[in-house]
Amino acid sequence: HRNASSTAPLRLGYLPNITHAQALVGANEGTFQRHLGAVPLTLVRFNAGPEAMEALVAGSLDACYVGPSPATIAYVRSHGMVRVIAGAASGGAVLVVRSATQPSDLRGKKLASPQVGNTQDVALRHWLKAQGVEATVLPIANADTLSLFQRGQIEGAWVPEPWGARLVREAGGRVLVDERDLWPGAQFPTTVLVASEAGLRRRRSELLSVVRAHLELTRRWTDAPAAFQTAANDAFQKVTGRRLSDPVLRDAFSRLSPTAELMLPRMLEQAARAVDLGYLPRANLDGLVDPSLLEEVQAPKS
Amino acid sequence: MATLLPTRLWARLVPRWTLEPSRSKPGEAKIAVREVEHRYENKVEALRNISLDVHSGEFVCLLGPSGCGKSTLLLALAGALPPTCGRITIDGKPVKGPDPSRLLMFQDPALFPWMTVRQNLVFALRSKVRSRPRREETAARYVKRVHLDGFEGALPHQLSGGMRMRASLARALSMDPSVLLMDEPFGALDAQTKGQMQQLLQQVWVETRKTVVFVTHDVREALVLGDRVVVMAARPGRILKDFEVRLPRPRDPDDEAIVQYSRQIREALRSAEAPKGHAKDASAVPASGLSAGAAHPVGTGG
Amino acid sequence: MATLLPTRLWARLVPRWTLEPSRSKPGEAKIAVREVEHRYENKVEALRNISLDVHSGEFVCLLGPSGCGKSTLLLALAGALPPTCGRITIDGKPVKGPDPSRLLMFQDPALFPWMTVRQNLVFALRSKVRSRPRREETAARYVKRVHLDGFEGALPHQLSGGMRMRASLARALSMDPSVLLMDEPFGALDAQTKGQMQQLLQQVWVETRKTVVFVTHDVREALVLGDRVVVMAARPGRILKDFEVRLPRPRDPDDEAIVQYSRQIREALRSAEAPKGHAKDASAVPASGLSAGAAHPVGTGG
Amino acid sequence: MLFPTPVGVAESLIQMERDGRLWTGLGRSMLRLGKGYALSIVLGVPLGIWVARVPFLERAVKPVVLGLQALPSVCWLPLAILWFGLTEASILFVVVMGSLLAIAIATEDAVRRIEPLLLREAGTLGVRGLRLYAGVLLPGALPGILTGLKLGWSFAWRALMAAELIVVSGGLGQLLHYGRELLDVAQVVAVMFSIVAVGVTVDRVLFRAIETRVWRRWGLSETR
Amino acid sequence: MLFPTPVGVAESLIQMERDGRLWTGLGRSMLRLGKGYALSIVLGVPLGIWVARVPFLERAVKPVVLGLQALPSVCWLPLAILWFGLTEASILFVVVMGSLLAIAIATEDAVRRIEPLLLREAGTLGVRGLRLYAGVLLPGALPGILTGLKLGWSFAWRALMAAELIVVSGGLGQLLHYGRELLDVAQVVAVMFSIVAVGVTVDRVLFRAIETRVWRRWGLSETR
Ligand SMILES: Nc1ncnc2c1ncn2[C@@H]1O[C@H](COP(=O)(O)OP(=O)(O)OP(=O)(O)O)[C@@H](O)[C@H]1O
Ligand SMILES: Nc1ncnc2c1ncn2[C@@H]1O[C@H](COP(=O)(O)OP(=O)(O)OP(=O)(O)O)[C@@H](O)[C@H]1O
Ligand SMILES: [Mg+2]
Ligand SMILES: [Mg+2]
Repeated sequence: HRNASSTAPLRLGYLPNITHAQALVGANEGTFQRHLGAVPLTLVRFNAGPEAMEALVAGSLDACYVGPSPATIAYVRSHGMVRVIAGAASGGAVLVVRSATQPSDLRGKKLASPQVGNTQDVALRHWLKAQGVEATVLPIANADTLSLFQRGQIEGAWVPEPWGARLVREAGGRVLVDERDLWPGAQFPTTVLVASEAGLRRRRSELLSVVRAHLELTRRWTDAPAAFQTAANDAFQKVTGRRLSDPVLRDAFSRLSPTAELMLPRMLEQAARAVDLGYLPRANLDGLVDPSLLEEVQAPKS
Repeated sequence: MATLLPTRLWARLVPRWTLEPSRSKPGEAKIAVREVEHRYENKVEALRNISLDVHSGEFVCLLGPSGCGKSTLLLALAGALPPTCGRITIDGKPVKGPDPSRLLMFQDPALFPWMTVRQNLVFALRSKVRSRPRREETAARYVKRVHLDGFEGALPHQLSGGMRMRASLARALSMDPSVLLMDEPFGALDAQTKGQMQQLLQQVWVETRKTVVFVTHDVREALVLGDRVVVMAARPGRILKDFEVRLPRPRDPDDEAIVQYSRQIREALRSAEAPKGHAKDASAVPASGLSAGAAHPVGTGG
Repeated sequence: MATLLPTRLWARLVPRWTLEPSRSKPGEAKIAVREVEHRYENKVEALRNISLDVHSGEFVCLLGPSGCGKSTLLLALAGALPPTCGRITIDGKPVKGPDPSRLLMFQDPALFPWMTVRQNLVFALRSKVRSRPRREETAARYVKRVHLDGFEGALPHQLSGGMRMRASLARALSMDPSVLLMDEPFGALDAQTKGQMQQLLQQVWVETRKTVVFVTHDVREALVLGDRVVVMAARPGRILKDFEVRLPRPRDPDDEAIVQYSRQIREALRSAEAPKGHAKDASAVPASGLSAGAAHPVGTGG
Repeated sequence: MLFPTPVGVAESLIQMERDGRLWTGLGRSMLRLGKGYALSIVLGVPLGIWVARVPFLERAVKPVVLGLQALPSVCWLPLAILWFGLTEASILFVVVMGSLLAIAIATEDAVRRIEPLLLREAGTLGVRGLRLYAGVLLPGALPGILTGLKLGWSFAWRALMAAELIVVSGGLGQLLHYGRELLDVAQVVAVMFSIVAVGVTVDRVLFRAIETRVWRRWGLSETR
Repeated sequence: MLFPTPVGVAESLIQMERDGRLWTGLGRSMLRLGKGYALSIVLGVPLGIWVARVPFLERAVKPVVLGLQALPSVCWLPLAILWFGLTEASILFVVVMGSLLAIAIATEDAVRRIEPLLLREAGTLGVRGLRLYAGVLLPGALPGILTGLKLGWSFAWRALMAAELIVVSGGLGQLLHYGRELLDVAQVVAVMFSIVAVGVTVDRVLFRAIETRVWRRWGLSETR
């Protein structure tokens, strides 16, 4: 497909979470396709970030919405085969617990995170370490987390939205930690847009179209949050077959904000945490971010 | 008077010996077989109208060509096969099912291969002798009786065929059965070992005076071992003759008397087969050393 | 002149026959064995100083006790075993490696069990005969020659031992080898089948006049089949005598002449073994019918 | 605990049959299995024959094959996913690794057990090259190879189910997984029944029939 | 594609050895395996003997056992999770289902193959009840049971690895899973090596030693 790059579809991945709202809406409403024009688009859904990164590294994906931790891990492990090209969302991660009222109540309890090495997993483990609390962290798929939480088999879970809101509304959980409170300015990257290094070399123009679409969606979200929430819920229903109830939707979006900013320092901080947890070897992260596309698209048209 | 002289000398003095039919003995028989008949499901008449008394301490040999029902009769005595007709009592009690007081021995020594010789005896003795030291002591005694001392710790597969047979004999004797039933036990041994086993059995029997019913189709073996030789014929299986062997022990298969007796028995067998014309299925029965036409009778102890 | 009279009659007229040593024939030999010696790795001197000429169309029998190197010599002729010393040529060319023009046959018919008789022949013929119909036709012809017509479609395991041997012979003949090497091919057959196979082989040989080297330790077999009987002795393996058998065919193993000849050969064998005292390892060699001490020589065709 | 009722299981089975999920899943699984298994045979049988015939390969390849055989094939999955992503190729890879080695090992063993007389006979008859491989070595080893194929099948089947449960992407494994996710114990048990049915059918019907035919043709006793 | 370098794998192995993850994981896996396998033996051997001795059980239980044997044991996992949750019990259950049936089937077969002469002899010697089971049937079937135990072990091992990859909770399977999630191909391969090492050790060293001893004691030829 190397020489037929004009007809080969561009492959874009995302997770069916509210934290990937731009992807949900863009996929549902054809925003990406519109910007790509004649270039066909293949949208691929993943259950968790690391899986998506595997696909990106294995060459079956060109770009992807993902959390910053998997992106960083993939960058290091693949020796630079992925690049972060834009930010997408900030916030939207909470620790929901059944009964604990303070961190020390979690001592010796079972807590869930979506997947080893994903953004919430790093955040949870780092937080536990910082609090000096020893607890068992189990990587459990979000859907399982809900049922295990309901049945009382886990004490709590550090999850992205809408799962945090669902744990609260549908399983009677309490938000013990809103991750925004842990970062200065309540800003930290939750979702970023990454592209494969090979894609950046061979399909730069199509990736620029994707970034354009991404920026358009981000703007919509910023400008008209309520309408965008509804659009996101429509897309969510189409993908998962289930519609989020209004309270859950509002709750989820209340902790989440759109941003195309790359927030490199915060990402480096997150990477340092991953190194600290033994998920990553210490490595040079100079090439992790490639702001050139964002700059090119945002540059005032001449 | 005859028994006062050594057999060999006697044989030379009286050149022509003849066997005499058994006389009925006083007292109640140990084993009483009354008009027993047996038909297998395939309609083969294995036994017809068999009546036989065996007295306590007698050594009776059942002799006959292949297929004359020797094994069938022995199985019936052991209680392993209920005859279709007739009655069998031992010590006045009807035989019902197998019982350790009537041990059956076959060509195959049937030792438990994972136990040493000693363990084979001790294991069998467990149901008879309660105390462990007494079991060990009994086992050692019988191992010695069959001249296997030094091989107590050997496994069956480390022994020769003759030694295995001796171990099996020791095990049977150690159970102190009131009747010992043996079905061609030495049939699979080579000529020399067979001779040794016959000597051993004679010696052991002289010491213990068990009631023994011993099946063979080796005429000399029957004459060396038996107090009585019951000659049977086939189709239907029946008793032809019941001879008494009055020779001193230990007997030697090459004694002049035994050679003469065996000639007499062979004639009896031949006369039983020759005139009767209904040997239609003779070819179905494997040729036996006892059949009339064989050039070299096999029944000469080797 | 002798050959004009029927053998039996002749034997009666001239009561004492003696075999004569082979005379060297004119012309170049088909098979020429020159001062061949062979030692196995274990230092056994299987052949010492063997020289032998076999002319085209001759039927030569190698006769000798077990272990005299018959098989070794045959394997050397077949090219399956390079002798340690000496030279073997066939049609003037030195023997190097096996070749379908010199077929070797063993006791075991070595038919491919998953092929029918016909398929076995056709498969072998594939390397010789290009056209498929000609292969089928050749196969059918040779199956007929060994009187196996009607069994073309039978699988080897559905045939008797003799029939299998015939199928194997048909396969070998169908390959039209210039030399046929046979190592005790009838050694595993019962007496009757063996006799039939000898008759068949004679008949086939008379028709085809192949050069045959036939190993046996059955004296009568050698005399019935061979134009020449080469008598060998063991330790070291060497040629003792080379007799010519001038008797008309078909020959019968019970001919007076053959009986007398075999007596003569047996004497030769005995005299070769008896005086020499170095039979130290005699016990290691299985007793053979040809050894001097045996009461009943086995080598009488049964 | 959630217990399935026989009626519930039957209903679930009928439901899945009606809406086609059962057949789609079954078809998908069998297609994967078929591809992977065929690949295993195509690679494993020649590999086994070569290892048996070439002394160098025996020294170099056999220890590796025997060692890898000790690795549960599902353990290849993480590596496969790193290489191929969560794709069909990963599942196929695991299925192949599951059965390839078992087939190769059994084939090697079977070739070694071929009656040496037959090989010598083939040599004297001038059978060489491809004819030797296709006409003598392969059929000569066939009964043993069949045993290996059966074992390989069972490994491939196990590997496939494990892989489908982990990489949830169609197939019976996915139906099983979804049953669990939806807490639908009837569906879980119904799918398990279907899996048993497939396993029993292939093993008892297909392989039994082939084995019986081969054993009869080869003239081997059928005491197994 | 991510390819491991030998140095990277060695480093990863040393790293995991140093920080104790390898030993913790290995210990956890072996403990689970040990528990599940022991349970399988304790249940499977008597079950096999009973099925062989009681005609009713043969008719009623054997077809079920043979059918379930066709079910890859990992397929029990969804059901186990529904029953026991994502707990140790689920993994144990799968391990037991993996090996129990193989052990029971091999035991049944082995008991049936006991020399009938020995059974008759035991009968005439008056050996009955527990003495018959423990003194004759069990040792008489032991060589065959051992074969079953070996097979059962390999199934248990495979089931455990699959279960640990799905229910990520300690053990070598988790190390493998984490290696994959963190895209650490060196760790994945290092753990695979460890798994091979365990497999080869148990199979070639432990079972080989036991088998050799039993076969020698039982006086069986060691041609296998
Ligand atoms: N289980 C059986 N079923 C049917 N017929 C049998 C059975 N056992 C023996 N027979 C037949 O009963 C007849 C007597 O058999 P039996 O074994 O008692 O003879 P035998 O005298 O012991 O012979 P042998 O010397 O060969 O052991 C024979 O014709 C035999 O074929
Ligand atoms: N492969 C071998 N390695 C070592 N020694 C061998 C080998 N084959 C045969 N011999 C020895 O070489 C000698 C000749 O053996 P050969 O097989 O040629 O005898 P033979 O005449 O064919 O005997 P037989 O009649 O028993 O077949 C014997 O002493 C034998 O022990
Ligand atoms: Mg009998
Ligand atoms: Mg030979």
